[in-house]
Formats: sequence, C-alpha cells, structure tokens
Amino acid sequence: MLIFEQSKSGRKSAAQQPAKLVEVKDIPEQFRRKSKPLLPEVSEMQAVRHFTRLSQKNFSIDTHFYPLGSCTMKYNPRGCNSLALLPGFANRHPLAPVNLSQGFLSCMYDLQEILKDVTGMKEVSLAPMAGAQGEFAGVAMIRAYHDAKGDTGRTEILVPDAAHGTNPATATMCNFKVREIPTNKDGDVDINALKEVVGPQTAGIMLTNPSTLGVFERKIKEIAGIIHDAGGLLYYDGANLNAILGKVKPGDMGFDVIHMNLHKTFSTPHGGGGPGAGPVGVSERLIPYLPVPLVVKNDDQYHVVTEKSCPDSIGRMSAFFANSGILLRAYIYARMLGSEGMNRVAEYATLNANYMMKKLSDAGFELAFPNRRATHEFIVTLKKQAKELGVNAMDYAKRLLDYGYHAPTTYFPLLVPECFLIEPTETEAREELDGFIEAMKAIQAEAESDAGKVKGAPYTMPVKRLDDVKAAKELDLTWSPVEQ
Amino acid sequence: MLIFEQSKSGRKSAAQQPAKLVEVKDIPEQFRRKSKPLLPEVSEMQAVRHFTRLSQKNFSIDTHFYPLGSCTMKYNPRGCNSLALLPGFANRHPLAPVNLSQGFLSCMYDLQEILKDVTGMKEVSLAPMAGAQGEFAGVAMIRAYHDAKGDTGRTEILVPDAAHGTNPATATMCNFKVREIPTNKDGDVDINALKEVVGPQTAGIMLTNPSTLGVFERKIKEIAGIIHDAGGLLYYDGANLNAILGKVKPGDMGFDVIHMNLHKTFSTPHGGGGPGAGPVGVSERLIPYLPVPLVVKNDDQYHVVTEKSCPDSIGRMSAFFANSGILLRAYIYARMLGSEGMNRVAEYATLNANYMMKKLSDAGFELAFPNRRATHEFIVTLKKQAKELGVNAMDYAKRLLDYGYHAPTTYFPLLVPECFLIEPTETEAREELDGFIEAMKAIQAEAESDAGKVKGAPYTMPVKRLDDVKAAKELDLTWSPVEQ
Amino acid sequence: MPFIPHTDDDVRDMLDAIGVSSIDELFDEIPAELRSGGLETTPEGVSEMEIARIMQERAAQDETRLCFAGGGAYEHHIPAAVWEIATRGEFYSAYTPYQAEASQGTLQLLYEYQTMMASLTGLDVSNASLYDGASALAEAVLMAVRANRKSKSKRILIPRTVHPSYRKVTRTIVTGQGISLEELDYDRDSGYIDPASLPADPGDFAALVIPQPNFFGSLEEVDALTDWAHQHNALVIAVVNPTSLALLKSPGEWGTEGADIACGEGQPLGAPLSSGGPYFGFMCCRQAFVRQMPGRIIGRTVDLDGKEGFTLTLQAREQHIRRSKATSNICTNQGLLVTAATIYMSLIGPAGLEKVAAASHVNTISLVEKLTSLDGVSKVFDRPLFHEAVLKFDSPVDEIIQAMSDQGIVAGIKLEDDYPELENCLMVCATETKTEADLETYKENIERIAVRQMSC
Amino acid sequence: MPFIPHTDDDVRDMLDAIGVSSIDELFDEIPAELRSGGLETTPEGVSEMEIARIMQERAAQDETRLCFAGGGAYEHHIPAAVWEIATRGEFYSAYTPYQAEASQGTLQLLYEYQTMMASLTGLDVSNASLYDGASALAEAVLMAVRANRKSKSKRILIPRTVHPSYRKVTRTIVTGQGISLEELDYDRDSGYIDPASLPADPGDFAALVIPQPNFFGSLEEVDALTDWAHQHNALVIAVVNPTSLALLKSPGEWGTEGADIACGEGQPLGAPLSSGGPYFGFMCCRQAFVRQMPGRIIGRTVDLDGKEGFTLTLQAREQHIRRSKATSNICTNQGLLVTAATIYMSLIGPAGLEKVAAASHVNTISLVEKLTSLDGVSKVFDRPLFHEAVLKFDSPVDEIIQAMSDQGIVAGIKLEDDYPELENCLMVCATETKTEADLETYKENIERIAVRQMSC
Ligand SMILES: Cc1ncc(COP(=O)(O)O)c(C=O)c1O
Ligand SMILES: Cc1ncc(COP(=O)(O)O)c(C=O)c1O
Repeated sequence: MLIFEQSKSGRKSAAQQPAKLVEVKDIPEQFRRKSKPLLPEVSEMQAVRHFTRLSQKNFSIDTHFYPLGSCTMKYNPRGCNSLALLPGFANRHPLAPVNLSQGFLSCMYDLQEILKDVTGMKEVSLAPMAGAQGEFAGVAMIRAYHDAKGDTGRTEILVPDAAHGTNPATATMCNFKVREIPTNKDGDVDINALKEVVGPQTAGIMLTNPSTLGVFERKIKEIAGIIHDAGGLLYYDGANLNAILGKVKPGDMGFDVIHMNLHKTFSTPHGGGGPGAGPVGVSERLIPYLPVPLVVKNDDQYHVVTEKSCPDSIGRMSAFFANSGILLRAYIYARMLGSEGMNRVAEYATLNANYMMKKLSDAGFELAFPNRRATHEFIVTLKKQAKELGVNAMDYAKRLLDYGYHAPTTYFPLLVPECFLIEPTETEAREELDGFIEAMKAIQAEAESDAGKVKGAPYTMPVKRLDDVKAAKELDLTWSPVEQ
Repeated sequence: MLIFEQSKSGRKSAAQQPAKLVEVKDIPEQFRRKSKPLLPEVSEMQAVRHFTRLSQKNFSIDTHFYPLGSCTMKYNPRGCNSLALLPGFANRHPLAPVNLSQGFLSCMYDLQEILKDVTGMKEVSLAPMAGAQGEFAGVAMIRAYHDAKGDTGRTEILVPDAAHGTNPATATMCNFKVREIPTNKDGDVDINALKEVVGPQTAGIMLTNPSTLGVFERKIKEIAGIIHDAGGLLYYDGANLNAILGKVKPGDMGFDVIHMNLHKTFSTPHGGGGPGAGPVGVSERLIPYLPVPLVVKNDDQYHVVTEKSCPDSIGRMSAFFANSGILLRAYIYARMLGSEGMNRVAEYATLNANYMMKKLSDAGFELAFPNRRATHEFIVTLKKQAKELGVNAMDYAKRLLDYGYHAPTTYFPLLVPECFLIEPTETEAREELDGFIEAMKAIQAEAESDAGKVKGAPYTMPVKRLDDVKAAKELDLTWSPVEQ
Repeated sequence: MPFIPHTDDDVRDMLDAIGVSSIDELFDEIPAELRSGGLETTPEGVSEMEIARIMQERAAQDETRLCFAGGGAYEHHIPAAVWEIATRGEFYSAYTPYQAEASQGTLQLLYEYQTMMASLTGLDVSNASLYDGASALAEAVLMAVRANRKSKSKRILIPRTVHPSYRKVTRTIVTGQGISLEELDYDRDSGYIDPASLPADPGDFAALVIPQPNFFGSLEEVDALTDWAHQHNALVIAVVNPTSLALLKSPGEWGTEGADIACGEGQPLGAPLSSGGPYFGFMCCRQAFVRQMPGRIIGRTVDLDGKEGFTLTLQAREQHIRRSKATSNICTNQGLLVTAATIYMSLIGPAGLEKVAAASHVNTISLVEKLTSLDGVSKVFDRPLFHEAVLKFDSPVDEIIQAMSDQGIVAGIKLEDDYPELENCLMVCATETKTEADLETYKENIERIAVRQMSC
Repeated sequence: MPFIPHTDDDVRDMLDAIGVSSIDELFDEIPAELRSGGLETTPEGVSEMEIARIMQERAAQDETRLCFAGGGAYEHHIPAAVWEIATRGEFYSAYTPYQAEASQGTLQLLYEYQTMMASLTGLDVSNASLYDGASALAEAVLMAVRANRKSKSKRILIPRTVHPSYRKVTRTIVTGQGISLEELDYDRDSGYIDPASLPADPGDFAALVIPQPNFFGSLEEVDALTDWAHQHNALVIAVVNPTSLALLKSPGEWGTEGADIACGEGQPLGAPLSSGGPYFGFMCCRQAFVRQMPGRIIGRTVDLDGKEGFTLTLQAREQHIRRSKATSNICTNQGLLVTAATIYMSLIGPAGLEKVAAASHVNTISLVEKLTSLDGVSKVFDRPLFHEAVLKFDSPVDEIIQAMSDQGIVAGIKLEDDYPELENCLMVCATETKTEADLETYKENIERIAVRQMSC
C-alpha cells in the first residue's frame, strides 16, 4: 500500500510540526500557493510503520550476500555512520567560519593525504560527488590541460569497449568524440587496434585497471607509453581500486588523472542508489586544474582554498564543499583500516574472487577468461545455458534471489554475452561464498531438469517477476488521487 | 542458523577489540580462567547481518498492529529514544558528582511532579524498575505502615480473581497471605464477598481500575470505604492508567499507594520483554516509607535523597538510581503530550476500544461484558467457537498472525474462558482497527468452513506452530558445540 | 584484520582450492615493476574505540550553538524517526535497485518521492535525484538545450540573483559543450530582476533560469519572467526551495503556462547541514520532456500475477544503456538522502511544511526588525522575502562573523566576495528552529560587538 | 494531537458506529464525583523540536569528559552496531515474545544469550534477565533459600565486600520473608574475606554470597570460600562482573564443586552508563535448580514440520501461571539490554572480551602507580585486583571530587558513607577506554588540586 493510500485529510504527525501556523502577512497574494501539495497526511506511527516495513522488502549488505560486480558491496561499518553524524559534524553549516571548522577540515585534509598515498598521485581534490562526477572533473582537466597549451585539436577520447557506461557518457559531456577500443580474447586492450586510432586528435584514454572484465591490464605501461607519446593523457577510472589497494598505485602505472569511488573502495554506504564520493587525484602537471575547494594547512590551521586562488581550476562541482558527510565516513574507514588494513583489502578481495572463480569453474560454469587470474571480480558466461536450455543470465539472477543471494551484475560488460560479473569483496566469509556456489549448482540442476521453474523466478520476493516493458510503455511515474 | 554455527575459531571483529592483548602479570594463576568462553567468533558484518535478519522475524509496534490487552502497545516515539541517548545522558555515571548531574536530575524532578499531577498522589518515587517491582514497593510500604503502628496482625492481602499474576505473586513475596475476591457477572468486584473476608487481618487490597476485565470498577468508593474502615490500605495497579489519564486520578478514588507502568502509559519501549519503569505514588501517610532515591530541589539545585535521610524508607530497589534512561524517555514523552495530550490519550484509547467492541459484537463475536462500556480494552470470549467448532482462542490468535496482526492477549484474565483481551491504544488509526475486524470475520468464516486451516495456523511466519510441550519436557536451554 | 572474516584455516583451504601457495601469487599478473612497496604516509589502523575518540574531539571543535546562515543550506528540525529509519541497514546498505524484485522497498519509496516532488513543484514528473541543487541546475541547463524544439540556441539567461555557487557549478559543467551563460543583473534597491529591465529583443536563447526565492531571499516576479521567456520561445528553468513551495506558487503555476523544468536543493527536506553534503538535487519537468530528463526514474508496473510493483524505467536515457548518447553521465545519485526526504515529507505533511515555511518566514522578519532597530544596521532590499534577508552594517562583517563565532554562533553569510557591490553585507536566516530568545541573543551579541568595536 | 491519527471525520463515524454522541459519553460509567478537572501542574505539550532543545541543554550540563568511577557501572567501548541494531523497531518496540511464531527474532537471540551467559559463568543454564545486578542478587538469595534441600535455614552469609547497594537492595527485598542477612567483615589490610577468619562452626545457613571481584576490586579466595560453604551444606551464590570472566575463573569452576548460582550486573556488556539504568541483571545456575530460577527462560523446540524454533518455556514457574506460588513476581525484565548485550558479545568475541578485561586491569594498575607516586596518595589494599582500586588521600576526597568535576572529570567513588573506616578514600577505575594521556591528565589534576589545597 502506498503512503498516499494511508493519507487522510487533516491527519498529521503533530509532534513534528511547529505548534502554530503563524500568519504570513508580508507575502502578497500573487506569490502564494493556492493548492495543497500531495504530501501524505499520516500519523507519526503510520509513517514509521510504513517505511520500516518498506525497508524489509530490500536486499542489502546488512541482510544478504550482494556480489554485484563493479559495485564493491562490502560491509559498511556502522561506526562510520554514527561518528559522521556527531552533532559537531552534522550541524556544521557549510559556510561556518574558520574557527568553527577546524575539526571537519582536519579530517578532510588528512583524507586528501591518505588518498594521495593510496593512489600515488601528487594532489587530490575531494570535490566530485560520485564516480561519474569524478570522471567529468578528470576529463575536464584533460581538456583544460590541452587548451592551456593551445593544443585544441585533440577532440577524441579513447574508451575500451568493456568500459563502464559513465566513461563514454562523460567524454560526451565534455564535448569529446568517443572512440571505442576493442578488447582481445584474454581481456586485455587490443594494442594494435589502439595504435591505429591514436594520433594528434587523441586527448586521452579512459581506463579501468583492473578492467571491468575482472582482469588486470598487463600492458598498461605500454599503453601509457603509446598515449603519452601521442601527446594524450591517461585517465584512471578508480571503480576497481579495491582490487589493488596498497598493491599497485595508479600513479606508478602512468596515469595522469584518476577518480576514486569512495562508496566502493572506502565502504561508504550505497543508500539504495547513493550518495557517493568521487575524489580525483592528479599528477604534477594537472594540479592547477583541480576542481575546488581544496583543503590546505598553514601554521596548524586548516583553510579552504577556492576558485579565487586557483584561477586555472576547472571550477566547482557542488554548491558547497562536496558530499562532506560521506567523506567523513570514508576517512573514518581509512583510519580504522590503516596502511596494513588497506593492503589486506586487496588481498582478501582477490582471494575470495579467485576462490569463487575456481569453484564455479569446477562446477561446470564457463569463465569468460579462463586463462586469467581473477582480480577482485570475475566473469561467468551463461551463453551455453541460454542457448541450450533457454535459461538466460536474467533467469539465473532472479532465481538466485529465491536462494537468498543478491544477483551479480548481469549483462555488463556488454561484450560478454549472458554474463555474470561476480564481486564477492573481502568482507564475505568463505561460508557465504560456498553457499552461493551451491545455489548456482542447484539452479543449474533446476535449469536442466525444469527450465520453467527458473524462468518463472523469483517466487519468494514481495513481488514476482516484474513487467519492465509495461513500465516503459505505459509510463506511471507518479500516483494521483483521481485514478483511485 | 544460530550465531554459534557461524562462529569459527580465530575469527573476530577486529575493529571492536583493543589492539593488543596486554599482559596480565598481577593476577595469580589460581584466579585465572582456563577455558575459552563460548562467545561467537564472527566478523562484524556477520554479527550485523545475523541480528538484522533476526530482527526481521519479529512482529513489533513499528511493523504491526499489536493489540495485546493489558500491555498498551502504543507507538514509542523515536524522539524519546534519540534524546535519552544524548551523550550527556548516556555517558553520565550514576555516581557522578552533583555538578555533573543537574541536567539529569532536573528531568527526574520534573517527572516526579508530572506523575504526582497525573495520579493525584502526594509524593512519587521513581525507584522501581518495572510494574512488578512497583507492586513490591507498594505492598512493602503497606507492611511498613502497619508495622510502624505496631499493627502486626494484618497478614492478608486481598486480590480480585481477575488480577494480573504479579499481584498475588507480589503479595507472597512480601510474606502476605493472598485472598482472592470473586468478580460479579458485570465485571465488578463482588462487594458482598469482599465484606465477608475483610477484617482486622486485612493489610490491604490490590486493585486495577479499570480492571483487567476492561471495565471500570464503579463501586470503587464503596470498596475504599470498606477497606479503610477495616484499617486496610488500597493499592492501585497502574497498568491500565492509559484508560483514565487526566480523567480520574487514583488519588481521588481513595488509593493509598499506586504504581505506574511507564512502559505502557508513557510509551517507553517494551524491547522484546523490557525494560520498564514502575514508579510508585503514595498518599500523605505513606510518604516516609517511599523507596529511595528521591530527587529534591533546594535553591535551584537538584539533589538525590537516599536512605541516609529517610530512615523509614523501605529501602533501595536498584543498585543506583532506577531505570534512568527509561525515565528520561517517559519524561520526554510526557512533555510532548503535555496536559491536553494526556487527556486525549484516555479519550482516543477508549474510543478505539469501544469502536472495536461494537464492531466485533456486530460481527457476531461474544463479549464478556456486553452491558458495559469498554475502557481502553475489552474482552471477547471464543468459548462458543471452541465448543462448537473445535477452534479455540489460541487457534484464532495464531491465524491472526497470518493476517498480519499480532494476537490480542489470550487466556488472560483466567476467569473468562477462551478469551481475547483486546487493547488497540490511541495511536492506531481507524483503518487498522477495521482491518483487524475484517481479519476476525475472515477467520470466523474459515473456522466455520475449514476448521483445520485455522487450527494449523500460522503458515506465513518463520516457523509453523511450535511444540511448547516438547520445549518444557525436553529442556534445551543452551546450545552446545558437542551435539553438532 | 578489521572487517575480514577469514581465519588462517580458511586462507589455507582456499589457496589449496585455487591451487596457489600464497595470496601474493594471485597478484602475479601484475608486472613486478609496478608493485608498490605498500603505503607510506597512511597511519596504522585504529580500533573503532580509538577513532571514536578522535572524531569526538574533532567534532567538538566545530560545535555550533546557533546558526543564522542559510545561503542554500538550512537548519530545520529533522524528526528523529527520519534518520533512525533511513539508516536501517536495508536502506543504508542496498545498491541502486537493479534487481527490482529484491528492492521493492527502495523502489516504492522512490515512486512515492517522485509523486511528492511532482506535486510540490506542480509539474508532471520527477526523477529520483541528482547530486545537489547546483549540479541539478547544470543538468537542467543541458536538458533545456536538448529539449527546446523551438530554439537551437545554446544561450542561457541566468540572473545574478541565482546562487553564485550554482552559477559557478553550472559554468563548470556546461561550458565544455559550448553553452553560454549570460547573466542578468538585478535591481539594486530591491534585489530582484525587474521585468521592466528585460530587453524587448533578447535574441534567440534556449532557456531562462528563474530562482524563487532568489539567493537574497527576495521573491522574483515569476509570472512575468516566465511569460517573457515563453514569448521568446525559451524554456523556463525554475530553481526553488522545496520548503518555500508550501507557501509559494509552484513552478507549474508560474505565468500562463508554468515553468518547464524545476530543480533545486533537497537539503531542507530532512538532510542535516553536515558541511554541505550529502544533500540531493531534485528535478521535475513536464511529461513532454521526460525522455530528456537525466537520472533514474521509477515506474509502477505489475508482476507476473498482475500485482503492483515498482521498477527502474526509461533506462534507455541512461549511460549504462545509451553510453555516449545518454542524457547525462550520472550513475550513483543521492538515494539515501531521498529516503530521508521522503520520510521527512511524510512526517511533516502538507500542513507541517506550511508551518515550517511560515515560521521561518516570520522568524526571519522578526530578526531583521530586531537587528535593524540597532544603529548602524539596515536592510538592503525592500522586496517581499521568504526566509532570508541581506543586512548592511557600518563596519566590515568579518569582525562580526569572527566575534559571533567565538560564542558558537554562525552569524550569516558574507556577500562581498561574490557581490562586490554588497560591501559590509551579511545575509541572515532564522528558520523555525529559532526561538524569540535566540533572536534576542543575536541582537545582544551584535550590540556587544558594536560597543567593543567603538571602544577600540 | 501528538501520536493520535484520528481525523474529525473518523471520530464522528466511530461515535456513530458505537451509538454515542461524544467521546465523553464513553466515560459515563465513571462516577461523576470521581472525574477530575484535568491536570493542573503538568505543562502544555511541546513539539519534538522544542523538547529536543530542552533535552540538549540539560544533557550538556552533565557532559562528562573523563570518567574514572566504577563501583558497579563501567564505561566500556560500545560498538556502534550494538545500539543501531538493538534500537531497530522490531527489537525495540516488540513485547515479551508471547506469540512465539511472530517473535522468533527475539526468542532466538535470547537462546543465544542464555548460551553465552551459561558459558561465561561456567554453569548450565541462564534466564533471560532480571532488573539489575542488585535485584538479581536479591532473587538469588530467595532462590537459594528455596533451592537448598540440605538446609531449612533462612540465614544468608554475605561479606561486606559485596557492593553496599546490592546488600541494601537484597535487604529491601528479602527481609519481608524472614530471611536474615549476616555480614562477614573483611580483612582491613587486603580488602577481602580471609578464609582463615571464617568460623569453624558457623551454624546452619542457606547460602554464602561470594563476590568476584569484590566491591573494592580485590580478588576473593573463591575456591576456599566455596568449599567452606559447601562443607556446611550451604549453597554458593557468585556475584560476578561478566567482563572479568574473560580473565577470571568462572563460578562453575570455583572450588571442588563450583558455585550453585551466579548472578551480577550485565551493564558492562554493551549498556551505556546512563545514570544507572537501564542495565540488566543476569542469573545462571546448575541444571538441577532450573525450576527454582526466577524470570523468563527460552527453550529450543520444533514446529509442526519439525523445524527448529524457540519459545518461552518452564512458564509454570512464573507469576502469570503460578500466581501466588510463583518463583518471583517478575514479569517485564530488561529485554532490550539483553539484546544489546548479545550483539555486544557477538561483536567482541572471546578474544575481545579478554582484551577488554586485560586492558582495564592494566590501565587501573597503571593509574594506581601514577597516583601513588604522588605525595599523600596511597593504595589501601594489597590484594590482586581486577580493574578497581581503593586509594587513600591525606585530605577529604569531597574536594578532589568537586575540583575534578569542574574539569568534567569524574574522579571516582567516595567510600566513607558505606565504609566509615575508609575515610578519605576514593575508589578508582580505568577501563580500556582510557589512554596513557588520560591517566596523566588525572595525575596532573590531582597534583594541581593538591597544590591548591596546600596554598589555602
Ligand atoms: C567501472 C565503473 N566506473 C564508473 C562508475 C561510476 O561511478 P558512480 O556510480 O559513482 O558515478 C561505476 C559505478 O557503477 C563503475 O562501476
Ligand atoms: C495489570 C498488570 N499489572 C501488573 C503488570 C506487571 O507489570 P510489569 O510487567 O511492568 O512488571 C502488568 C504487566 O503486564 C499488568 O498488565
């Protein structure tokens, strides 16, 4: 039942309202609203009960194994949440004066330092509010760099075909033409194809390493050489940083600019869609272009540096500082892990992925890249099952829900047919991995003996399989009281 | 799966432990523990996931209508919780010096004042930690009062047969003999029977008004006269205070001592069993015997008064102050309601109960007291259904769970066969009441057409009906690793 | 090993299963010369207890007693239930609802959110959030350029009464695509765009941005501005404060036809000030433009049994399907904040939101009256206002800000960095959270500071 | 109308359905002369926003910077997850699990709790909680008198090293039943009960209470005391600190046969100090005594399909069934705190609890060393201790307590009210939450205060 269907005119959560409706005398009629907005009129308990019960209809990390590839669904420590909401932090106005800001700014400064260490980049800006905004900032810096040199003929950004959709979309937003680079059969960038398209029109390349194919791009140094020789820059999509934390630094691989997804690698909550935080790091030559604000330390005082003192900055990404509360959570997480802990993240994420890959392969599932190590994630392709049994990756995904496991990422990357991109993360115990593997085997058996059962899944969720086609065709995006 | 079944030797939630195991040199071997206790060895996420998922297996006010008679399952405002846990309150040591105590003590003092106003009693002690402990304190004061007068022949406490089990149990704990008073057919105390047993051996009577039969004891003044004339005192069990808040004051009815269940009337959480808070209020003559501590105000400073200055006090009920954090929640609730709000509690609780009673009666359910008004609760008896259809109150109760409603109190009070004691509380919307009534009708129809279906309920809970007999016969009270 | 559940036995067994002898071997595809020697400056890990202590000490440094700053981030009462529910693990730790059947909680909530926002703005549809108010405006500008069928122009007219940061962010994001932002200056006496000052022949432009209330808290002549833009075949982008919409005409009702797109900052709906984020940007538009809207959109549909359910829809607009041709690159949005906002709006209700808006309005006016009763303090603009006002002092405001902050009070926002013409001006805001005593405290402090300044 | 969902229409319809014309009519069975005119001194209602402001101001008055007091309530680190989960509505707002099938969450958790407590105490079974440590001891005394088959005595021997409040509460609760509490005095040099001081012929008694650690933090000779009591046909009631059980021998291992009943304060397992409550009392015993145990007990059983499930069991002991013959009058217990404790113990684990215990022990010893290095401060007892110690000062401790509290520091607990022989003594405790710097802060403050005292 929708909250609106529990609404009744005149009902209210009285304790949540100012006691009286004070009279507004100074706003002329012509500016005033005439109609009551369609907000629910419910009691406090009705609201609490409604949203509590709604919440129970979600899978989440706190309730289920959630091996969504490329999303790094690891445990979000509860302590990060409660500490980021301490009154001193929660109630600080973004434009509070400097002496009511030292606590917050010191955390931001320290976080910048940690991220520099982790990435091997020279300077970091915390401004971008998610990965895609980090990408935007990064590509905008690439543009600004070339522009500053008067090198305006660089109109193309190269993107491997396996790249996440935000990469090409970002390049477009920055007014670049996108050129796709094919992948070879082992999951590496096709170097010959790359060489063919590189040229004076190349502004740069956007790479994820490990790539979204779940393998480490081994020729990264060679690629960096090719791009740099052509005058282009290398952009690092840090969505997969979890795989290499403390093991390899993007700066050492030759990247000029990178973004990180703190809501992945630094375990800030995904919140059913967001928020995220997508700080960017740069090599020496891109420092002038970093988005503002930045935090600096002078004489033990922390200060915010804005566009005023950074004339070449690509500018601001948000109205105020950034997704500050998320950055606080990431900082707390980073401090709890510490340098050793970060190393371990990569190790155990990789251990878990390789273990699952081996076990699933042993169980007869086809790997997309059987000759490669898994990084923190890996790909299984169900194309045989789709073809021979008529049971596709989506069917397996839905049936997994009945077994109590969130499905892996499906149908991405686009170039592997009927794929599952599986990322267990380091915070899952071996027992969970084994349980998932057993479920996959059981579903395989079902698919072989009773394909219909799998194709009709799920059965145990609050709803059965939903009609996405109807959703898109007969758009119903808001509830309206008239229809009822 | 039990948490122990997820435990593995050497696993831990590292962030929750002090970094190092420091060496303990000063405790001789003979005092040291040799064996590792059976506490779970799980990761932080495993614990979070386990208990989050366990929680989802509960019905609760925040998720379901929960009309458990005599329990006043009303909405527990979230604000009461978060404010009671403000660091200044949560971190205050119970023996903190007076200048780190004024905030807490001022709340306690104000709460005492409010409770005096609400009950019409002369003085209040917040010491008892639940209703039953309040009863103990009250009956102990009755004993102390008689003892102080040298009136030691008063060995009996009168208790109506409808009384809650804690009443006779309390009297016994205070070394009184319990005499039951029968109830007449309209639910009032049988005055003649009362007169017969009253005498010089009568220490007092314990009454709930409205009684646990869901009716107001109309002859209360006459009863008070009978008891007082015999030299006895009147104890008021305040479990049902919700019904008369602001309407009638126990002090005005002639009660000498009362307890309140703040976890009922003042909406502090029940927490799956507790905690509660059972303050006691007394008339003038019992003031010297109140349990300590008490809070007093001198020259704008708040102080705790202990046994040192109250030589006649029955003493302490708890190691420190009381269930302080619960008292804070009750205080916050009381302030949000205010004087008008408390009045309304009784009005709407009574409205809801009478509405349900009428509707259920209209639907053919038999009322225990058809000629009476419901108070904040009322009783339906399913004895006809039990006899004619073989479907008893427990069966109806279990089937209600399938319909998404927590069952009312069943089989209490003991003197009404196959009874449902139904208490909707003022915080439930009419729609919920209607939904419950529809469910009752639907179950009635099922009972008539397919009794087995109702007797086999529930079907939609995490478990089907449990074997209570086996539980009591083959006691299994702790898990042990050997059995596995 | 914080957050890692593996025992030594697990590791051994798992390595055996994989067929390697050490975890390190799993990294053998990484060229050896790239392997780093580990982290250098990052400190050692600490326990939750230790970091709690550190954070408590840092948070205590920033503890604010009273906040009178607004400027796009407002202190409102947030019901305790909002975050107690929003941080339930099932909301807090779920991903974007890709598996709809296992995400009905989030999806239904978002559908309810869309309904509320569409109604508040008076428009047909809403997306499921953008990053914040500023970036929402940037996306609205891009969208308007795409959506305007009557004009191919890449010119956008944007008043200087739009939040300066919003203008900067929009510039950051849209200029790469050759879109030009032309600023309209405001009336110096009244702090609004005088419709009479608009050019009769503005030339071709894609859209006009209209803030209501504007950055100064003043009310714009939204009807006249909307009609003017529409007369010139431009779209209208409304930038609005959601709280104000309980009192003020919704963008859908502006002028003859209503605004085309409404966007703004969702923070006032249940998000703590939290140093500027996470907040959320909202965006609503007419039905006709829905396919040009960026961001996630949730639709109601049915399941195999015909039962109502909710799912992500119109995904063909988005980067994961459309890639370089997507309406935007946005992927992660601000879901958790939308969760909070939806709970907030449900708890506060239409009457409650109106009371919040009215109390904030009246408190601000009362504060202005109190302060302007002092010598040397005057009100700068004479327009009707919502819940902010610009005050002029006869000495530099930095000193006031500093002196007030020593008392834990955030006095307001200094304007001269972005508006050189507003020297010695402070913008103040008093929401429903402020009592009469709070306003008096402000006044008394100003008096005290003024006395001190004089005696220097 | 806070928390009341009824609209005017609802009320009218419902009154119509009932057949009355006003709500007031529903109260017509109440004799008119009893009807009160409403409340008199109770203030008017306030909104959550207003009460939040009031409570924040009051809480701020009590803000403690450092707490070195113990005495039965200890500041330990509480993992954030504990209360974030314990206050989930499904745990927080459920009643006692009377409908087992709809309460499996709480019931399974309690079964897990019982298992943990039984193991910690080394006994067979545990109940699901009593009110607090003091009242648990009172119940244990009543239970021991009921359970001791070898003695009909109502005499209980109780050392003066048992927490004074525990002795007082026990007295309040058990004296009505004619039970006498006889106190055993302690050794003045070592602060423990010297077994050699026990009478060779103590006469008939039902039970001996043995605290470990005792109130002073000192360790008792639990083996000798246990055996002595058993030799005289008395039962042994252990009063223990659950944290200490990670380091110290469990009651089940005391002496030749082990203690019979163990009880104590559960607060150290995840409950905040919170001015003394809510905490919870725990109680464990040998299997043989389970039917004499007060309080709720959960058992594992099966459902109709043979599937494992949990339910309240042995209810025939309880007041709602047995009424005047029940083992106790307890009904509501401290469920929510047990929920927190179970989560706490799961997060902290056996190794973690040992580390907490060890760190608290070592910190306290270190604090004692620092303070006794000062002139005029000495350690009173020479026994091994757990995590508390008694210090003697050469001037009244009230001044120290007062001066420290001005710094937000709770210096410890004054003892002379309950132990006149311990004049100028302060009992201190430094748990794992205290850093080396905290201990130094304590010392520096004492030095500062001492200097000031001398200069007066
Ligand atoms: C490989 C990759 N790149 C970029 C992104 C975009 O990051 P965000 O969702 O934070 O905008 C994602 C997120 O899903 C991703 O997986
Ligand atoms: C009528 C009545 N009296 C007394 C009590 C005992 O109160 P408590 O459970 O708080 O000890 C109850 C609680 O269920 C009750 O309903």
